[in-house]
Amino acid sequence: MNTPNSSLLSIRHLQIGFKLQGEPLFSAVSGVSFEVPQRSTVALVGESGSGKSVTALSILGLLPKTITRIDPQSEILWQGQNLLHSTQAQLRAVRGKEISIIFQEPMSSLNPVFTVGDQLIEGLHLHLGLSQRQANARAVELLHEVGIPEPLRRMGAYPHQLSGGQQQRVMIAMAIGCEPKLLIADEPTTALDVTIQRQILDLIADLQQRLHMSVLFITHDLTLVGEIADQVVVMKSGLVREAGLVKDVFHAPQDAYTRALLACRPPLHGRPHRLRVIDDFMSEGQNPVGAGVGVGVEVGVGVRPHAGSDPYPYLHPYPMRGLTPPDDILLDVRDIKKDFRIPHGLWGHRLFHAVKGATFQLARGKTVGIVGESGSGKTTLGLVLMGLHAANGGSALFEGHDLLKPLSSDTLAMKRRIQIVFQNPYASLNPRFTVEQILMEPLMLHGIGENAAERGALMRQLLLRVGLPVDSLYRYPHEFSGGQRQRIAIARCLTVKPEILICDESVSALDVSVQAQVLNLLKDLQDEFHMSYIFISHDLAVVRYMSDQILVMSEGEVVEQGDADTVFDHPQHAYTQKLLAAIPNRGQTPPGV
Amino acid sequence: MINHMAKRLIILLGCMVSLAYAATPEKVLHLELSAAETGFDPVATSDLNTAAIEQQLFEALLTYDYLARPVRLIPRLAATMPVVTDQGKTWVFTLKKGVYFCPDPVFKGQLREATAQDVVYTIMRFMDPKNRSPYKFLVDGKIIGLDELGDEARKSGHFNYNASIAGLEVLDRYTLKIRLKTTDYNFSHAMAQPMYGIVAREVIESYAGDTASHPVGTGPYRLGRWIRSSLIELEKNPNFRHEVWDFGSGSDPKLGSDPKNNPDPADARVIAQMKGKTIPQIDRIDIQVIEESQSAWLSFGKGELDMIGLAGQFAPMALTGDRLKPALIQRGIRLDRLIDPSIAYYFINQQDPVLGGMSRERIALRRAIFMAQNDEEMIRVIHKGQAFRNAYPIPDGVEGSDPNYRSVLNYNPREANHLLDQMGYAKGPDGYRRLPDGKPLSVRYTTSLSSQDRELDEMMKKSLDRLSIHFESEKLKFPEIIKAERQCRVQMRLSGWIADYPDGDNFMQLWYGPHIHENNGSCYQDPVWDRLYEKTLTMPASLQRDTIYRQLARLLELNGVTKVSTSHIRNVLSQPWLLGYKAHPILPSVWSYLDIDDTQRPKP
Amino acid sequence: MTTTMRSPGLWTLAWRRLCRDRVGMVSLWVVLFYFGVVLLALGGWLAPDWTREVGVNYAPPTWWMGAQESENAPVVPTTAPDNVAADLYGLQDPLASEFAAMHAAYPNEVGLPPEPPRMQTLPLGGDKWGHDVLTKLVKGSQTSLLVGFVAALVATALGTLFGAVAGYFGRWVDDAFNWLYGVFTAIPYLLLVFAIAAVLQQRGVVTIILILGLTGWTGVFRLVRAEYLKHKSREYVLAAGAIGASNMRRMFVHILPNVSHVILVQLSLNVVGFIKSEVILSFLGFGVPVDVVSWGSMLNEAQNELILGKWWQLAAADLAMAVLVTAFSMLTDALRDALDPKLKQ
Amino acid sequence: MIAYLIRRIWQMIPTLLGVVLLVFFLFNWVGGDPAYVLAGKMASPEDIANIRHQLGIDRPLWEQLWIFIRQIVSGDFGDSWSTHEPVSQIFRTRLGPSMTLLIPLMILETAVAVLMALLVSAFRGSLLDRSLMVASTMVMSISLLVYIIVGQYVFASVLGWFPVKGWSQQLSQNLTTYAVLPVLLGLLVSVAPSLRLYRTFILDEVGQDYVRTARAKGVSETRILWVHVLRNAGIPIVTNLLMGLPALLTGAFLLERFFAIPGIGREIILAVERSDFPIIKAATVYVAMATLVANLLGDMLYRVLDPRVNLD
Repeated sequence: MNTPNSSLLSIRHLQIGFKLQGEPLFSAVSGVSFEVPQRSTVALVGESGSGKSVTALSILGLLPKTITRIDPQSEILWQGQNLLHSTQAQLRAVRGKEISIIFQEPMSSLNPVFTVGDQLIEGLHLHLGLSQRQANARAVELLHEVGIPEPLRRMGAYPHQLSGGQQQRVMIAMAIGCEPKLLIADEPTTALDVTIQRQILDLIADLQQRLHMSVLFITHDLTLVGEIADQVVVMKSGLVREAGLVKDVFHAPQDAYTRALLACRPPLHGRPHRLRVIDDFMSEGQNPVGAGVGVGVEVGVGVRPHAGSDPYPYLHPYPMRGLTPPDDILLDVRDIKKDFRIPHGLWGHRLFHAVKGATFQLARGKTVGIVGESGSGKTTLGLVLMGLHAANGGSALFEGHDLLKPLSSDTLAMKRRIQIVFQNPYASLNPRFTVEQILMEPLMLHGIGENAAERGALMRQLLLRVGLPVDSLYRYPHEFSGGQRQRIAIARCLTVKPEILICDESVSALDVSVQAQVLNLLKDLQDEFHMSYIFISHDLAVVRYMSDQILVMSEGEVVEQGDADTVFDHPQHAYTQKLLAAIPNRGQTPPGV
Repeated sequence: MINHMAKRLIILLGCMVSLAYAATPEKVLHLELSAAETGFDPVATSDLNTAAIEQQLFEALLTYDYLARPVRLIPRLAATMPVVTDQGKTWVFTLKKGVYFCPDPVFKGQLREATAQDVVYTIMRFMDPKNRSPYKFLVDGKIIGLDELGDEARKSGHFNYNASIAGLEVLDRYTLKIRLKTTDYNFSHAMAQPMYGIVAREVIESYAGDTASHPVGTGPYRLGRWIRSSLIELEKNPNFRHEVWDFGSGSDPKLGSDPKNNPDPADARVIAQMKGKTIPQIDRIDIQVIEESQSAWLSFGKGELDMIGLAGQFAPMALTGDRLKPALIQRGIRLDRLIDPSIAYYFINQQDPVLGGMSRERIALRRAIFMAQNDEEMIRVIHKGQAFRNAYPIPDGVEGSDPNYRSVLNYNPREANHLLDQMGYAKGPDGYRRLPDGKPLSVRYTTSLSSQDRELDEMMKKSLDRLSIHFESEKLKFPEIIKAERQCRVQMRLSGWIADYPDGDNFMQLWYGPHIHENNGSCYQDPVWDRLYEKTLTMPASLQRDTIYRQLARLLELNGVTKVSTSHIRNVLSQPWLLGYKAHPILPSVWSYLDIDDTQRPKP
Repeated sequence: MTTTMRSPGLWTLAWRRLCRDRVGMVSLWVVLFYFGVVLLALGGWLAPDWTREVGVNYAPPTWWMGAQESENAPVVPTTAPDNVAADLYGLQDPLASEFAAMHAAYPNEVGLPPEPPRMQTLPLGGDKWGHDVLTKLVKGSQTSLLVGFVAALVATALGTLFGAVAGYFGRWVDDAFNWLYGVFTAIPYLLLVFAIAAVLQQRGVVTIILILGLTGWTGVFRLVRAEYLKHKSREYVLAAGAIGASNMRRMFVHILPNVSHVILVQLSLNVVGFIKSEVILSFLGFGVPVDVVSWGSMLNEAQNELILGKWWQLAAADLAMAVLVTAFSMLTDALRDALDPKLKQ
Repeated sequence: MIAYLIRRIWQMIPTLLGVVLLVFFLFNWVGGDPAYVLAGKMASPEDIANIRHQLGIDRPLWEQLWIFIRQIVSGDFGDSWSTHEPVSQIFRTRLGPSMTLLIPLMILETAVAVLMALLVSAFRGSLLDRSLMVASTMVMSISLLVYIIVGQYVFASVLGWFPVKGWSQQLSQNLTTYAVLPVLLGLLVSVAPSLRLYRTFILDEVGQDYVRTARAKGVSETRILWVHVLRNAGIPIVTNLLMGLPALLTGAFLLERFFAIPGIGREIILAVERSDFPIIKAATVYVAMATLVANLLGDMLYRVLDPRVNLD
């Protein structure tokens, strides 16, 4: 029997926990209820660890059976049938036929050793019982429908021969193969570049209309929600904080956490002095339930905004950023080139020009932002400046010394004054070192501080400065959250008091709320130590917030260069314009603020 | 109608005949070899297994009587025994007529008769340096003119087979005169070795380089299918002359040497089974190479093998003491026991700086070491009772042996220790004896890598522990042991020697001074001993020679040169369906004198 | 500043996971028991002298019902024939005076010294000489474990060192080591063993360890090189480079601890492998010398005894080895699961 | 593909050269001197010198090395010193029995190991998984030597199911009677390590995302295991299998020795015991070449099976 208010899928007090051998039951979802009406798009929003993916996967029973414990009263009703209690056979009949799903990592979600055609046909065979010829024709039709060029030729291609965007399109084609009533999209565009992200979102919206199906869209990026969803469900630590129509929730967020989420994103227009952090909102409402260490939300112990500032400083316009003449130039980079040799043919090899020439000046206390899509050469440029890659041309003068020349005798002193913070917080710290050992190493190498006591004091002071408790000296990296680990990485750089800090996508891997805290920390450090940053990222909003000058790179070339505000407000180069246009709901100012 | 009936009758008769013919199944003898054969060119043969096969493929001038004990030479290719004149310097052989080589494409279908010229060619081949023959020593330096031909060949690189020399003279198609440089009564034994089987010149020259896989002889069998070091099949030689089995009964070794009044009871059975049958009775011999004695023993138990030489460690399985176990007797299995014409003897290198030398302290040390060897324990534990204490260098069944010789080096640890104390070999701080001048003393014992030799190491360690002398083990591969021995680098070893021919001289030459760097492993050079030995060379086997041999043996013991420890007992088990088998001490194989009674073979 | 409790590092976490794995713990206890036995044997408190002959030849185990009817050749004390009265055939005995003095000094010493009494049956039976199989088993485990462990250490150390240098530096260094790896793996194992054994000439436990060590490093090399290739471009290594850590420091202070779990697993696999290879080496004649006993030498000795119905030495040695190898292999599995848990689910 | 092939073959030459040099100097320097045993019981020093000259071992080392290299190129290693049989013929005749023993052993081992690995992965973590793994470890822990001794005694002799030894010319008879027991005993020891290895390959694949996608498509568990997982896990299994072949060639010497099977392993032991240098040299070169070719084939197969790897 169909439920009265014609909702397609209804989830009632869903409770899911994971029981790892020997560890206490870890509850991921503790009582979630929401409905997915017919022919509408519901967005499930929350930060990492909020339980949104677990909820989505539980619908089709894709959670690892051995360790999943689902509360008996939880109900996932699909056309009157509780999917949690249905048999394997019943579940298989629903999967792919009535409900289908697409995932975040398209590359690894496709079977690498089967052609695109085979994987498409498999679903059709299974559910629609089409003959080989019919299935083949239908598959080509599907590829065409999802916008893959020359579908016939692509049938025989293997997943690794397609680009990220095309792979996601194939996933979508596979999902809609049997014209399901519900499509679950688990962060389908997170791993893609912003331009391709735009195309995928348009495709999903178009398909949703044409195939009269509902979409359950899971994401952590609020800006997306505004554009594509009818309803939104905000989740945090396994609980639904708020649910309702998009326009209601966006304009009048009831829950403090929702408001905080909306505000944390750096706005595209105007540049607040400091970003709002969860704390600013939470201190008004009651303390959020279940905020343990290691769960997305950051407990900023001991961090007080800079003394003397008013509670909502973010609103005052900040003095115009950009290169002002009197600043003294710290680093003068001229026409840096970097090529990679790729073996090709019998003995020869062809050159891949990663960086085709970049020229810019970095002033003391200022930040140069480098933005571009993946593969544009921005990271290579950073690593070349750090000396981790040998340059193939150009020069980088730093107080008269050329960083690119092979390292001369006083290299150790030079090395000290330029440091780097990497992207992946989980990989940039040696898992087998305690924080104390991580910080002690640079001090020992460069002979900073005469004895252990002095070094100990220095370390404790640095930890406080980056907002970490002093006792974290004796703990291992795996006990900290992503944000805390980046703080440790920054502390490690500060031990040698560098003058230039290269931030290579340093915040891209963090949740929005945590991102804000780290960005604020970087800005405070810049003001206090007059360090200059080279800020590399694909996230335009973040780059705009941080940088005085901006370089836009595409395929190894600097296509546009100039003061941050001029480049964002009046982009000259077509590529920059395309990049800016691709940013979701670029038009409205952040509502509800 | 009738011729129709007749026709069908004839056909019926035809099948009956063919059926009958098929009814007498091929007689097959299944045997095993414990080590892989090398190749079937008699001149290149050195190991016993290959010699056993060549004994059936080729025929030498003489051979040994099948049943006579002690062994007695009888003519094989020769019509009669050789006429020996001029104190054993001139030998005249006359060949049997009508002896043909087995068929081979080289003869292009004609029958090829063996002639005296073939004998000359066969003997000459041993001196050709290209053949590098291991058994050259039987004719080396003996036949007049032959050594010169060998030297020429070494210089020119080509042996002149057409040369006629004084030592080898063909009197007519079937008679040959051989003149020797010095008297040598044992030359007849040389002419009975399987390696001296007659070969045809044209065969050797046409298969040059691959003679090992094309044996063409006059023997009762010829080579059939051959998978190297795995399976050798011998088939009846169609051209073999008509020979009848009519050996007389031999004497019972325990009762005396005269076959007339005390015939060996076992011979009666063999004679009854075989007398009058044409040789050979068995159609095909199927020989398998099995290195692991366990596999061989198990397959004999299952009836897959008709005959097996019992390896030492399996003796307790088959025998209690020296008789067959009741279970095997019940299955009709027969046991043949004979004393191997071989000796196992300890020797100490006389030129060794630590143990060598003729001073009284050194002699006492060596004799003490010999007296610490517990021969009974070795016989009981290692040889599982299949050996017996024999202290005389010449074993039983060989001309010149002395069964009631009593040794002065028997196992007596107490006397050995007293002797060492008396001679000043005091014990050092570590409880081990040192040389009188205080320098360290240890005995380096050389053995091969096999598991059997590991047991010898354990025995020697126990013996030396009794005297509290340091034991040092040197493990080498067999070729290296021989090399070290030849270069007098082996300090002490338990060596063995199997009779090439049943005469005492084959054993006594092991301690002859000039044979150092050859097979005088103990590198013993004693003028007294050598002069006595050279005297025996000029004598035929006689009581006078035996007395000198006894002096030579006693000298070896008194000077602490060697201690002869044991002689092995060879046990051969044969299945009930094997007829006419009696173990022979010298002949490597007697297969052509056997027969198979398939009725007693168990149905597979 | 009060230092709070030192928090559990990766190793302690791994240890906790291991403790929860029942099979892992049982096998750990078994392995520790063996090591205990070996230490006691090394110290000489356990099975001090296995070469003493306590039992009759092939003494059957006491608990075996078939003990009575197994007929052992009765040990008949042989009388030593008098060595003096033999006929000298007219020759002079150079030591005549010594023998005469000896007989004067010890007139009543005739025949052999009395043999110490031998036991008819032994707890785990006796071997051909009458040594007690139980003591041989204990001493054997000491040698086998020692050989297995030290050889594994040598092989793993070599493999790790080569693998690290090849994986980290790459280019021609990598090619050189790959060439060496290629040569060592191309030669048939059998011939390599013979060649190295022949080169080392003297037989001894050290020779066996070197043979196994020099042929066993290839397995570890391949894995460690792959790990280093993977880790050398990881961000924590680049970061260490950025703050000025030298190549050596990056290789051995940073990367090595992070690949140590692979090395540890390979080490225990090698131990198991080498204990089994020692048996084969004994069969080929390169086993332990005669005054040392190992499982390999016992198995080879017992090889022919089974046919004669003397099965206890074979059973004892084989069982002891089987239990240890199984326990060690299960421990390795548990260790591998504990060290990188992602493989588990 | 051709470029890759040529480059790989070109890389094989230094390795082969390394093998040749290692074998030559190791065995020459220490390989023992066969002249003494070949000279027979009563040989005089001149005889031994003559033999050394015949065998060419009295010539200077580098000349012997040059002869050795020429032999490798021509493939003719002369005759064996002890049996005078041409070495190439020895290997031709011994390859058959070795292969008759090893190919079935390899096929059976892989089939059993893969099946059990799939079974174990389907029920990973369950009692069946643990008990099967413990059982296979126990079976693996007993030395092959013990299996042969007991196996031959019990199955061949006491129970009489198989012949104790023997080898015939017809392949069919070998496969049905003679090779059965050795293959079964060899299997006991070799299945367990393969099972453990294949289990990790399969478990790696089971955790991948594409399995979750397949499951989301409604594909049944068995089909996932057999089609998706096995096809991916098959790549390392096949390449691993191929590279293990040459090691097997000489590894089965115990089986060949006890069951009197005229294989290559047994021949090598015989040659080493007799210090028969030509056979040792030839064996090493042949097996080394076989290993290199097997590795190359393994790599090529890997590139063919795994579309991700480009075939430049």
